Amino acid sequence: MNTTESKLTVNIAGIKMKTPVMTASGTFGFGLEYSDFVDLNQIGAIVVKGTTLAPKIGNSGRRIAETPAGMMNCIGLENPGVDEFIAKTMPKLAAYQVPVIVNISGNTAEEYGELAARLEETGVAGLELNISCPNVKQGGIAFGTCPESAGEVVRQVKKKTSLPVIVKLSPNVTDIVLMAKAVEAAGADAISLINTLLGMAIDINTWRPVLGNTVGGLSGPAVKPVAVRMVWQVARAVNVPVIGMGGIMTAEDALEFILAGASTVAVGTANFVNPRVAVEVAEGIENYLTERGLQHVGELIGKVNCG
Amino acid sequence: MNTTESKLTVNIAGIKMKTPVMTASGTFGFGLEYSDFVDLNQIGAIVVKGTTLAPKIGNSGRRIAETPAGMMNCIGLENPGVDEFIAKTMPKLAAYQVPVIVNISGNTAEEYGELAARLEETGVAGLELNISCPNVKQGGIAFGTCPESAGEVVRQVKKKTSLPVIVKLSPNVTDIVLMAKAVEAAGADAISLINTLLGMAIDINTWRPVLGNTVGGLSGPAVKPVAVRMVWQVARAVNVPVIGMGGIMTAEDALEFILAGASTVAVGTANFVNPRVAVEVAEGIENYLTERGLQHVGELIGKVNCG
Amino acid sequence: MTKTCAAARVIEHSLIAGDVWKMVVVVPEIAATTRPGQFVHIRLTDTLDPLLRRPFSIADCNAAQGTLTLIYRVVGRGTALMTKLKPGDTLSCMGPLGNGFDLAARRPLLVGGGMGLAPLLFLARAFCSCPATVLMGGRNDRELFWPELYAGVCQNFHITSDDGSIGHRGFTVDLLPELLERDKFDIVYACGPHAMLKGVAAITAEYDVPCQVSLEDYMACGVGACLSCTCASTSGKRHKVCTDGPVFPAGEVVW
Amino acid sequence: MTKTCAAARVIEHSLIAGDVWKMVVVVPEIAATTRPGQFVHIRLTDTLDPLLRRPFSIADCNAAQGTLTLIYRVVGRGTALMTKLKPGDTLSCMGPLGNGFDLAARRPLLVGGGMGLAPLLFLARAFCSCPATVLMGGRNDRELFWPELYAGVCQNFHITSDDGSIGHRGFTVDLLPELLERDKFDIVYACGPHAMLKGVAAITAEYDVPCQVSLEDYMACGVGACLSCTCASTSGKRHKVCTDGPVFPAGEVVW
Ligand SMILES: Cc1cc2nc3c(=O)[nH]c(=O)nc-3n(C[C@H](O)[C@H](O)[C@H](O)COP(=O)(O)OP(=O)(O)OC[C@H]3O[C@@H](n4cnc5c(N)ncnc54)[C@H](O)[C@@H]3O)c2cc1C
Ligand SMILES: Cc1cc2nc3c(=O)[nH]c(=O)nc-3n(C[C@H](O)[C@H](O)[C@H](O)COP(=O)(O)OP(=O)(O)OC[C@H]3O[C@@H](n4cnc5c(N)ncnc54)[C@H](O)[C@@H]3O)c2cc1C
Ligand SMILES: Cc1cc2nc3c(=O)[nH]c(=O)nc-3n(C[C@H](O)[C@H](O)[C@H](O)COP(=O)(O)O)c2cc1C
Ligand SMILES: Cc1cc2nc3c(=O)[nH]c(=O)nc-3n(C[C@H](O)[C@H](O)[C@H](O)COP(=O)(O)O)c2cc1C
Ligand code: FES
Ligand code: FES
Repeated sequence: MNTTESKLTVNIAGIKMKTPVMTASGTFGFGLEYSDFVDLNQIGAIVVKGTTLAPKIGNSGRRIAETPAGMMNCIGLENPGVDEFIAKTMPKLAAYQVPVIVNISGNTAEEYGELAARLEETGVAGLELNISCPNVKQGGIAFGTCPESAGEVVRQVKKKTSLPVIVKLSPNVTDIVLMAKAVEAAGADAISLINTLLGMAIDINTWRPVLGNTVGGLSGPAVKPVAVRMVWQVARAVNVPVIGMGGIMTAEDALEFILAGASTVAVGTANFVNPRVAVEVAEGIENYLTERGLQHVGELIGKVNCG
Repeated sequence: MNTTESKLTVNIAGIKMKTPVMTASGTFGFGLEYSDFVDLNQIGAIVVKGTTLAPKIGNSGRRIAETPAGMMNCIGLENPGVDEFIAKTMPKLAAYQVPVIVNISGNTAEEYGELAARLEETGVAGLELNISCPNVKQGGIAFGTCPESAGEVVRQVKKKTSLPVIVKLSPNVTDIVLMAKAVEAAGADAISLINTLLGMAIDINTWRPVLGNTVGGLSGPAVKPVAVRMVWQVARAVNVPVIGMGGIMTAEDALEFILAGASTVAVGTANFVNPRVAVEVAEGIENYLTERGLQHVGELIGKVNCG
Repeated sequence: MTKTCAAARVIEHSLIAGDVWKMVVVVPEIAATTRPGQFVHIRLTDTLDPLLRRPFSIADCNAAQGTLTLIYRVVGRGTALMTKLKPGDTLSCMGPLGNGFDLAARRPLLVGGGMGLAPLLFLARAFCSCPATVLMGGRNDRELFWPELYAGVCQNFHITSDDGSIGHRGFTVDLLPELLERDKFDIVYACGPHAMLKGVAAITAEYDVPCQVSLEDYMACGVGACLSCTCASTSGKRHKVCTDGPVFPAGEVVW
Repeated sequence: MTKTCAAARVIEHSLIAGDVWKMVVVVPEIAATTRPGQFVHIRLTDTLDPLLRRPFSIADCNAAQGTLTLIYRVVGRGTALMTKLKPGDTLSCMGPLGNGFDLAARRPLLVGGGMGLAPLLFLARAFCSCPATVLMGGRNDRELFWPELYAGVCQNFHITSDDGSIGHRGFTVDLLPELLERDKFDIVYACGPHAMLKGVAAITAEYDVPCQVSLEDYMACGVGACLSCTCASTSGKRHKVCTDGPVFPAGEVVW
């Protein structure tokens, strides 16, 4: 291991990453779509598109809308189902050394457990439980706003898997710390946040919602202040590592999350703008460490001084 | 009354306004600060800076930070106190015909009642209860996230005043409809939303929060999708009029809120960017009505078709 | 065919009609492998507003000179900002994206409406040995610039306009049956408004002529990763307009 | 003295040193009533990022020609964007804002550090009949452009630099006691970094010379409405830097 690697190498809940910069679920496909643009092996970890037991066709109508310094989406978890992912996609990803984390969604706590069971021994490095998708009617966000149901999802999954379990929280709650503590108590190995904020846009010419699903999830730089605040609140309150995301476009943005308490970060919407962003953010973090004579990114985690 | 006026004239909970465009509390001072730039009489209503019983000096340290398509503030309700407002400011505002609404904050439900009592018979057109300020330690947002306490604040105020009572909701909640219904049941005459989203920014050079109060309230175009969504949810759920705000910069933005269900709108952060924005937004709404052959802005309220 | 993200330098940029601009950029990495029907996804500014890239068809490509031509209409904030670019300025360009047209044709008919004529221009040039016939439609004679742009490329034009101010009055599809009856086209390529494409698909099906349509959709990533542009296909399989398309056999599209 | 918000047209714009630019704009409505020490609040672009206006001191004003001069250092995104403005471009300008300096002086000493020398330049010009003495400080000789800018306005310079590469080595305040002893100044005007102003305030108090300081703070509205720039004063009253200031009697500031 050379010094470059050691400055950035991190280990989150047993998932070893070359850099602390991951890609956020739903914004980087299965990674392969971006392989022409960026060396996937230089990415900390790829979190693949939200996956469900049965294939899903997602929402109809328009699925994205640009907003000031952000975007909204209502993809609605379109995905080919976990079995096709295991049979067709995972073998291709296995050609890379990058850890693959599967983001899973179910309608019931048991479905999450079942998904976890199927993904055991498939070469994936970890699971991310999406209990916070605003774009599906059943499940999803309901689990993400109720501490008890969220805990139950985590327990069902932990029963069925030996993989590290990351729980992804919704920002659409009054008390994010309550949610974080509930999933930690239920056995979460790490917590990722934030998922998208629930938003809406209306076309003033047609008097109809811009998005096919009426509402959608807001992401991108616009939400960064909310995300940094929640990462800060949660990181102080729990003992498991926190994966920070929400509007990261640059290394400076990522450093804010790390100082707030994130052990690693994920880039989402930024991939659409700059397909090399995950690697460039990692490079920027490394430069920052070098300029300040710091040995390891870990020296920054949670170091914001609010005194 | 000429036709121009009649297209835009609205009456919210007994407050008669020349246009449906108000200024949001804390972003237009006491109105007088902007009198060089804009004819205050052409504004629907001026909601003055958050006012408390005793004078407050607000938070120390840096109080604002720009964010992508938005800003954060942690003013901390600096104000000269309600008595000085009544003695010194209100007489000056009385020289104008514009309705003046006082935004009030207390540490206890009783303090809100006391504030309301003092503002009776002072010439103000209405009260806006700020139960959602994220920038003060006591009270404020606590009332804004708990339906019972919010209801209690409203009841205390209604006991003490004959003025129309608008309740301003915080967006930092899981279920905005629950909050809206609670304050409606307690007697609110109108509901305004949204106040700011709680956010944070960190200076990566000093490793300290950018804002003096660590966290601050996010406003501006960045939050518009969240605001439109909440106005839409609330307007469908309550019978009292809704005042929509959050990121409005243009007439098009305002029309989104009105189609979502807002009876009037308020411009906040936009005043800092364009001191004439309240009047220009009203003009833009009027043009929109004229172009479409509509007689009155009321024909647009809540007309978004999500079918 | 490797996709890249590269800096493109503007060398020509001018208003060619009402609100339509033509821009030529130098970006050899992309021009080297671009085929008709493909598109680029461009980032206009460094600011965060507007945030997303914008997709534009490649209206012409000169691999030797490393240039791409875009022809675009100003419709919103992104395209309005685009008009401010001056020769020498650079923009970020991802491409070549999408599948492109299948060029195996001997007697092609190109049917285009509005800005749909942009990708067909590059396609028409690809058929220099077996010149293409073009059926073009627009709202009125202010869209007259298209015949001029096509003039150097092919000879057989048929023009329609909604108001009759140029060519035949009516929609593009009104003229299509006549053309298909008169000539033995072995393929129809179509690009334009959804309603037009739907009409072309129906008529070509009726006349049993193969037809390829180029679709548009709202796109975030442009590379198949975000699923904002997917659509159902007659085969039941889900299609991504950005990678499985934008060109599809008309019969595979669920209209 | 009415404040307005008007379009200002750039007529001159150039880099005058490392990262410092000088911009001259025509905005007669504002130039007509501007006094030294006041500032303008400008909007750079129409996009929503950056969103807020940026405050800049008026470094010179010519009411007859309707021009204002701004001298600014590139420190962040807003000022970086500002450098792209070309003659003929317009920006939105609110002004004149703030109170300005009290000009009742017969032997003024101007003490400026870094960009604090911008407003003092306009002030120095106002004292043409009783020429001002200027004590200027900067980090190094790369800030040498200030003496040049002041050359046409006043004769008495004293220069310090942190590294001694120009003038006296040391901070501005190190030289101040000597100057105050040597000459009988009836007022000191100071603008620059907080630490410098604090030092100047202490020394002038010691020598019992009246002193006015010009402060900076983060500003949203610039007109006293948002309370982002308020500070405590020795009188107990709360001050707004944008309207009660930016110029304050040094004795009123809580350092
Ligand atoms: C594959 C493809 C090829 C295209 N080729 C051309 C071309 O050659 N010439 C041309 O003039 N236009 C073309 N378009 C349409 C062009 O992308 C839009 O006009 C442009 O994105 C509008 O951007 P704006 O910022 O001006 O509009 P805004 O309305 O401000 O855009 C807001 C958002 O909506 C998206 N959007 C708006 N209109 C469209 C649209 N019609 N299709 C897809 N996304 C849209 C934007 O990309 C952006 O994300 C093409 C679209 C696609 C998908
Ligand atoms: C009354 C007044 C007069 C000024 N006069 C001058 C001048 O003549 N020349 C000059 O070079 N600079 C001057 N400044 C400072 C100037 O306003 C900032 O350098 C500028 O706003 C930075 O903008 P930015 O977008 O480049 O920086 P960013 O860091 O991107 O700005 C982010 C936010 O912080 C604010 N900000 C950053 N630095 C400062 C600062 N030092 N003071 C106040 N707000 C700041 C910006 O206005 C913006 O809201 C003055 C400031 C004030 C308050
Ligand atoms: C188009 C799109 C699709 C997304 N799909 C998922 C998903 O399937 N599962 C999930 O947990 N989060 C999903 N997200 C949320 C992101 O993973 C991320 O939490 C959010 O976008 C905030 O990060 P950003 O601002 O960097 O994009 C999606 C986001 C976008 C923009
Ligand atoms: C500087 C500033 C001060 C504010 N002060 C108050 C206040 O005193 N009381 C209140 O209810 N809301 C206050 N707000 C919130 C605004 O009234 C408004 O609800 C919010 O900013 C969203 O609207 P906008 O995005 O148009 O600014 C303040 C907002 C800003 C930016
Ligand atoms: S645009 Fe992202 S999948 Fe097509
Ligand atoms: S900047 Fe708003 S009060 Fe001074």
